[in-house]
Amino acid sequence: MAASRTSGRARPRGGRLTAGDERPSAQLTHAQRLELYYYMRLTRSLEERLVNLYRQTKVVGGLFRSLGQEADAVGSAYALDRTKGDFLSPLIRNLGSMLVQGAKPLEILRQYMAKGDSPTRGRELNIHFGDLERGFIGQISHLGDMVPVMAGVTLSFKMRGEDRVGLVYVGDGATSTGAFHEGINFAAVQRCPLVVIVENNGYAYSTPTSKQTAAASFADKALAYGIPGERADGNDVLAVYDVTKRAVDRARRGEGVTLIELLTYRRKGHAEHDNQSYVPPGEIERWERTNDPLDRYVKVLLDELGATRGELAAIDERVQSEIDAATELAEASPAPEGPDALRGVYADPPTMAPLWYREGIGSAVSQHERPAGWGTYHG
Amino acid sequence: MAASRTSGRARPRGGRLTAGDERPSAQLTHAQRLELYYYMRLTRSLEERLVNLYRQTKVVGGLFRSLGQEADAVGSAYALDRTKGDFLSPLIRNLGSMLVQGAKPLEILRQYMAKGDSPTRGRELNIHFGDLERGFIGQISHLGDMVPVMAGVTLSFKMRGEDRVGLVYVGDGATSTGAFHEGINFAAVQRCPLVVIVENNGYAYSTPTSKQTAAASFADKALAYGIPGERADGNDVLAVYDVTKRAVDRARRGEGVTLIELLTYRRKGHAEHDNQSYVPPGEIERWERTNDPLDRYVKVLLDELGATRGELAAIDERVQSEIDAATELAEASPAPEGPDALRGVYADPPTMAPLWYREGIGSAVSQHERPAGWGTYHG
Amino acid sequence: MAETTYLEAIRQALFEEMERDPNVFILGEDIGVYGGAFKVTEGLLAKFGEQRVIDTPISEAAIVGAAAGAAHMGMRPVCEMQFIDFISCAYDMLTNYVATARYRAFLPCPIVVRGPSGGYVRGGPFHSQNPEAAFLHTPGLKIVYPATASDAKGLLKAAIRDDDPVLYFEHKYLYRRIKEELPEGDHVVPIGKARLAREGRDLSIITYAATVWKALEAAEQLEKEDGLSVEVLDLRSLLPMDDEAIIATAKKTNRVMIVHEDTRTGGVAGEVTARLNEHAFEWLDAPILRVTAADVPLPYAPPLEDYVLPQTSDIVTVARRLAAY
Amino acid sequence: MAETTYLEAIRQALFEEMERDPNVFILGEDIGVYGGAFKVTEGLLAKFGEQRVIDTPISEAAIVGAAAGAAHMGMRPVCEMQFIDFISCAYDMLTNYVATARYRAFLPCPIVVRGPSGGYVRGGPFHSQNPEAAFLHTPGLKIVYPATASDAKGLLKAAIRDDDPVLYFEHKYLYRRIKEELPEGDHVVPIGKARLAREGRDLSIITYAATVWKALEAAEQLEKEDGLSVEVLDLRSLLPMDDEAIIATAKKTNRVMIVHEDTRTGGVAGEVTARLNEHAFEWLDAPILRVTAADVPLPYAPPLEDYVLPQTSDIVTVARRLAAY
Ligand SMILES: Cc1ncc(C[n+]2csc(CCOP(=O)(O)OP(=O)(O)O)c2C)c(N)n1
Ligand SMILES: Cc1ncc(C[n+]2csc(CCOP(=O)(O)OP(=O)(O)O)c2C)c(N)n1
Ligand SMILES: [Mg+2]
Ligand SMILES: [Mg+2]
Repeated sequence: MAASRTSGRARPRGGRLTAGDERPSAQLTHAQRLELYYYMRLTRSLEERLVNLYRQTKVVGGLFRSLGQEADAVGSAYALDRTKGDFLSPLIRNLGSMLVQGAKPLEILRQYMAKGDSPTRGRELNIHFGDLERGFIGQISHLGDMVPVMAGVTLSFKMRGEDRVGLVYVGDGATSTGAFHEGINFAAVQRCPLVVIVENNGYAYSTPTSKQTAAASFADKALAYGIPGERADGNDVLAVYDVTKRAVDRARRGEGVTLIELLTYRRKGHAEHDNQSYVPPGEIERWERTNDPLDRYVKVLLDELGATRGELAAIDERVQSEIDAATELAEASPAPEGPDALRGVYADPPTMAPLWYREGIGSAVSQHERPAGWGTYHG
Repeated sequence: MAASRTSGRARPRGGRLTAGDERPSAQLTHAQRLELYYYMRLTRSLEERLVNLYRQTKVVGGLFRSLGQEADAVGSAYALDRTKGDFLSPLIRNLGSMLVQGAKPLEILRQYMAKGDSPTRGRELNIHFGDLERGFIGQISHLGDMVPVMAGVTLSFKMRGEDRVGLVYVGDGATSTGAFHEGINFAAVQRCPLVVIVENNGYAYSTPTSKQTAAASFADKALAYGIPGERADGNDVLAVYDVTKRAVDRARRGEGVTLIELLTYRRKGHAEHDNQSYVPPGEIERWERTNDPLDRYVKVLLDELGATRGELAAIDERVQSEIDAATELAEASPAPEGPDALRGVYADPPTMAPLWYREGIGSAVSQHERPAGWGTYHG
Repeated sequence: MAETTYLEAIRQALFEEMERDPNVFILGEDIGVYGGAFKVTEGLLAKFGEQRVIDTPISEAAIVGAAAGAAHMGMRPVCEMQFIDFISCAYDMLTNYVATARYRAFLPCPIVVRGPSGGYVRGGPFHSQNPEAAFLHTPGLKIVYPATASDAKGLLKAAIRDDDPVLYFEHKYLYRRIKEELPEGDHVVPIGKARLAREGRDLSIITYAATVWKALEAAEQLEKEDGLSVEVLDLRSLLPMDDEAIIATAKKTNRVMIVHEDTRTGGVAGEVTARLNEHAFEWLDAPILRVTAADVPLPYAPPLEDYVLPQTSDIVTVARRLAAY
Repeated sequence: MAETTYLEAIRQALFEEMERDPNVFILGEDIGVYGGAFKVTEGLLAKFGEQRVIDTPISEAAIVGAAAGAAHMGMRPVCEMQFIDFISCAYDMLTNYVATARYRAFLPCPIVVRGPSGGYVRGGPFHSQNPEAAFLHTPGLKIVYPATASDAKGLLKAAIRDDDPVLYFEHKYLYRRIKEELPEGDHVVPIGKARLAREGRDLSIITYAATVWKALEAAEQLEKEDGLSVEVLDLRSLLPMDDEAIIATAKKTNRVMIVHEDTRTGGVAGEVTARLNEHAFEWLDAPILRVTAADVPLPYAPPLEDYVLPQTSDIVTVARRLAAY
């Protein structure tokens, strides 16, 4: 996989031509460049903290890492315009995207620890949560389903003439689902302002991409939907930003959907329990050594973009203290209370009635008081 | 749409290259060429007979026509090798394919009239039936579902090392379904000996292809699955035969799936009740006048392939008398008997018990004979 | 005033709600120029334009998913399934995404999914389904299934205004076969309330959709031939179910039968039986009896379909047994 | 002999059936090299090779559809859903294509679809589902849901040999928590027969899957603390359901409760109640009571999950009410 920093169309023949050589990242201010670093570092460090908590059995359920994919998540989300109300739908490895979009470490920690004051009040796992205000939407586990949903979100932007764009992520594995296909096709026909990013990290759980599709590249799938397809180095945060920004601009101009394939690599297992026995020896180490997105960006920042070691160290420190503070708060958070489980299934009724044998309320049995024995009762 | 008789790849970039210029139809014998004509004529005339029966209200339910698409159905099915046990899965407009594969007019007529001795004993509609012996499989209404099923049929050919090939049809509309996508992707990854034909007849019910997909051509979708994509004039029976035969040969050689787009046109409505008000004026007439597959083939047969008017007239006559004979038999066929509806839901039990109030059998009610009143009964 | 068919009542509801609320839009296959396979949406494109009457690709999961996404953003989408049988293709989207959106993510998801349902029309196994039981089991969804033109209109209007996702099943056998004068004005029928279709004293038939009419037919015959006074309760809403109404009728007549067109095992009748058993056990003078379709895919040929589906004569037979118990 | 876990029993069944019949093959996501998300298929790739242990793309509809196609041609495919929650993506394929294949087209369709089901494991709304009720309503399918290691093995072998499509739900909470000595030899448990898990005289608990163990726990407590003799019937097969067994236990104890982990409305308990009501009404000395999950999506945090799912103490509470009725 390419380690070069330039991005471009997978194949010149992939869909309609686009202006593929602009580098919007050249316009980023120094502060913004450092902010990219901040989010990448925050993603990595927060996950490392989660690993600690996981080992202390304070995390409920599995732990999913995006180690090595931070550039992909952060660079793409950063291309959205939060002031305009752009919207994204993250996946399990898009912690970085959510942070960019405004999710807080405290929220993430509370979610993973199933706390009562977590964003879902303990109802859903890990980073499965959203916020319409900040513009991200909670995924469900069923892969591919968020594509039709984001087609609808962006359809509403179009219908209302709003100047907003949506971004939806899918893994290489999720491209095989019917929902992905139906959703992207629907959005393409409707020319919804939507960017679809395929995060090609080499694996779906244990399944290598060669068993997921016979296509030469995921960007090639764009042609099937009559939309532009691009491909970029997912471990180069500026290349990711560039390719996504171009697609976002295109969407904002009313030119419809773009499919982007980001080439990256999942250095950890599917979840923390997965020992990656199926990975060829040396592959992980090679990516770690030669293609770590943070290492690479640090080098670019220092060598080409005039950042100083001091600036980066200060960010590292800030990240650490933010995580420490959030951890302390999160650990002190209360667990949810059982009966809260009955609230909010519906808007109306707002609460489900408790089961009669739980709350000692008027039970089915105690209501049996037919007055007139077995005769007919008119009442 | 192309009226030329040559076929070829939609775009040179569509998937892997294939030997696209062979014309296997050059190998067909005179008798085979006349047989192609026979099946096309049989398809058309049989449907015309069905229209008569429909108007006499002898057809139960809707009537679906393939007028103008006979070359597509017949030419493609003809490329299979029935002596080897090749297999196809037809759609509602593939009456011609089924006839080639061995379905009989009598069966079709009985199906449409919901007769008790029809192939499904009156359980299913129109041409929704199959026969494992002759190698065709009954579709269900849910579009796209036959693609995964045929992936499995052909997977079994591969697993058992059988020298057999499968062919599955989908409409332009059905390509939008999740099932189509999942099935063709699965087959492509498994390199199943499968040919997938997209019959692009311009419409899905009332929906033009422009609202079905933004792709420039359906053959382009092949690239998304890493398989060869070809496109041919679906109203030229020999071109259809050629393009299909090449794909069948490829599949038989173990080279996996091919996606073929056949360009044709649905001259009748979705079903007989549809008045086609959504069709631009003149479009139907133009296709009828300039691009009727039977007219075109007759001309080729007479002008280029040395057939005589007498030969064709004899076939027409044979077709007519076959249909007449079949109609007479079909009309005389009995309707199914109600209780047959309970048989064969399962292999075991072979029959569902009739509902108690129907057959006067031991009813729930009459079994209520608790001996000891309301005391406890130990028995 | 003129009488309005069940089908026309549905169109009226769509029309009025689209006029009332610019957030209401409709999407589905062939609903625009063509006006839908049954012409339910005829005229809506001309009136409301392509932005609000969207012809979609053949993608039920995308239709429902896109509706959900738009609903999160404040829209009120109404999805048409060309035949309700195809709702099965959106089963994941409905049960996992839509039904749980509010609960797990506090997302509003006010969508309506509607489509022609039911048999008695020689549609065969894939154009005659009654999918209500498959969804009854999904907290987060609401389900309605009107039997009259008035309810068809009023419940659709309620469904569109409801802040929860609603499956609205419409019976295609009733489309043009029944009509009535509709109440004037903004006619909304609350979700969750059953309708007493006929009062009676001797036994109760609890039912919904097309079999309401068969039950009424049977009731009349039983009155005439047997002097029996039969109550018919039309559930209308299946989720939530009107417990009060089913309990009241059971307590009143002490003999209950449940009639539905859907197959027997796992059908709605089981749930009704369980609830009555829990809440009115001692009032029951006889077992609750079910009249339903047989447990087979619905076959196409008229004698087969007639044999499988519940008929008026079945209701009469069972009612007589029940009355004599 | 050594004791075998529920999970190992499933693997043994797969292994033995693949050895016995070359037409048996398995397909699903990550079942090959990785051995499946729960390692149920570990070792099968090494033994049987890539042709018979197929890692598929993430495409549940294609997995089931392809299995059906291969089954028509004489194969005996066993599909794994990585979590049974994803079976919803194959809902159309299962209910429309697979379930009707024999009926409408005389096509043999002997497939098995299996996968880890059920809660009590902090899996949240999409890794804890019990989908049995959604399929109970589909003639043409068979459904089994074993509670013991012995049944896990014997029912899977029966399912693979069955000429009809079988949904085989396995409870992930039981995978490694229960074990027992398995019968030697070719251990096949017939589909359609319930298992008397405990004999009793005073009341009956009808249940299946993980709650069988909770019912047994409750029964013991009730015996010790209340001197009650509680019968526990493990349905094992939900479709077809063992009417004889449920009727027999109802007639014996005259007091029945039904326990399932699945949500209440539209769950299997309704069907059981309806059948008992039809066939044993006069033997019932008390209403049939249900202990089930509350009607909400299953939440993830332990206090929430525990609150929603049925617990042993619930069974005890309800049993006491039932006994005292
Ligand atoms: C429809 C569906 N089937 C199966 C699963 C189980 N599952 C969860 S994650 C996963 C692999 C996903 O791979 P990919 O899409 O490449 O994303 P990645 O984990 O690599 O980011 C699978 C099979 C699921 N969540 N949804
Ligand atoms: C999943 C699904 N959704 C909707 C339908 C209803 N329907 C039947 S045929 C049809 C149009 C099919 O168009 P196309 O695939 O182009 O085939 P054609 O009729 O043109 O041959 C539709 C929408 C269906 N059968 N299946
Ligand atoms: Mg991946
Ligand atoms: Mg078409």
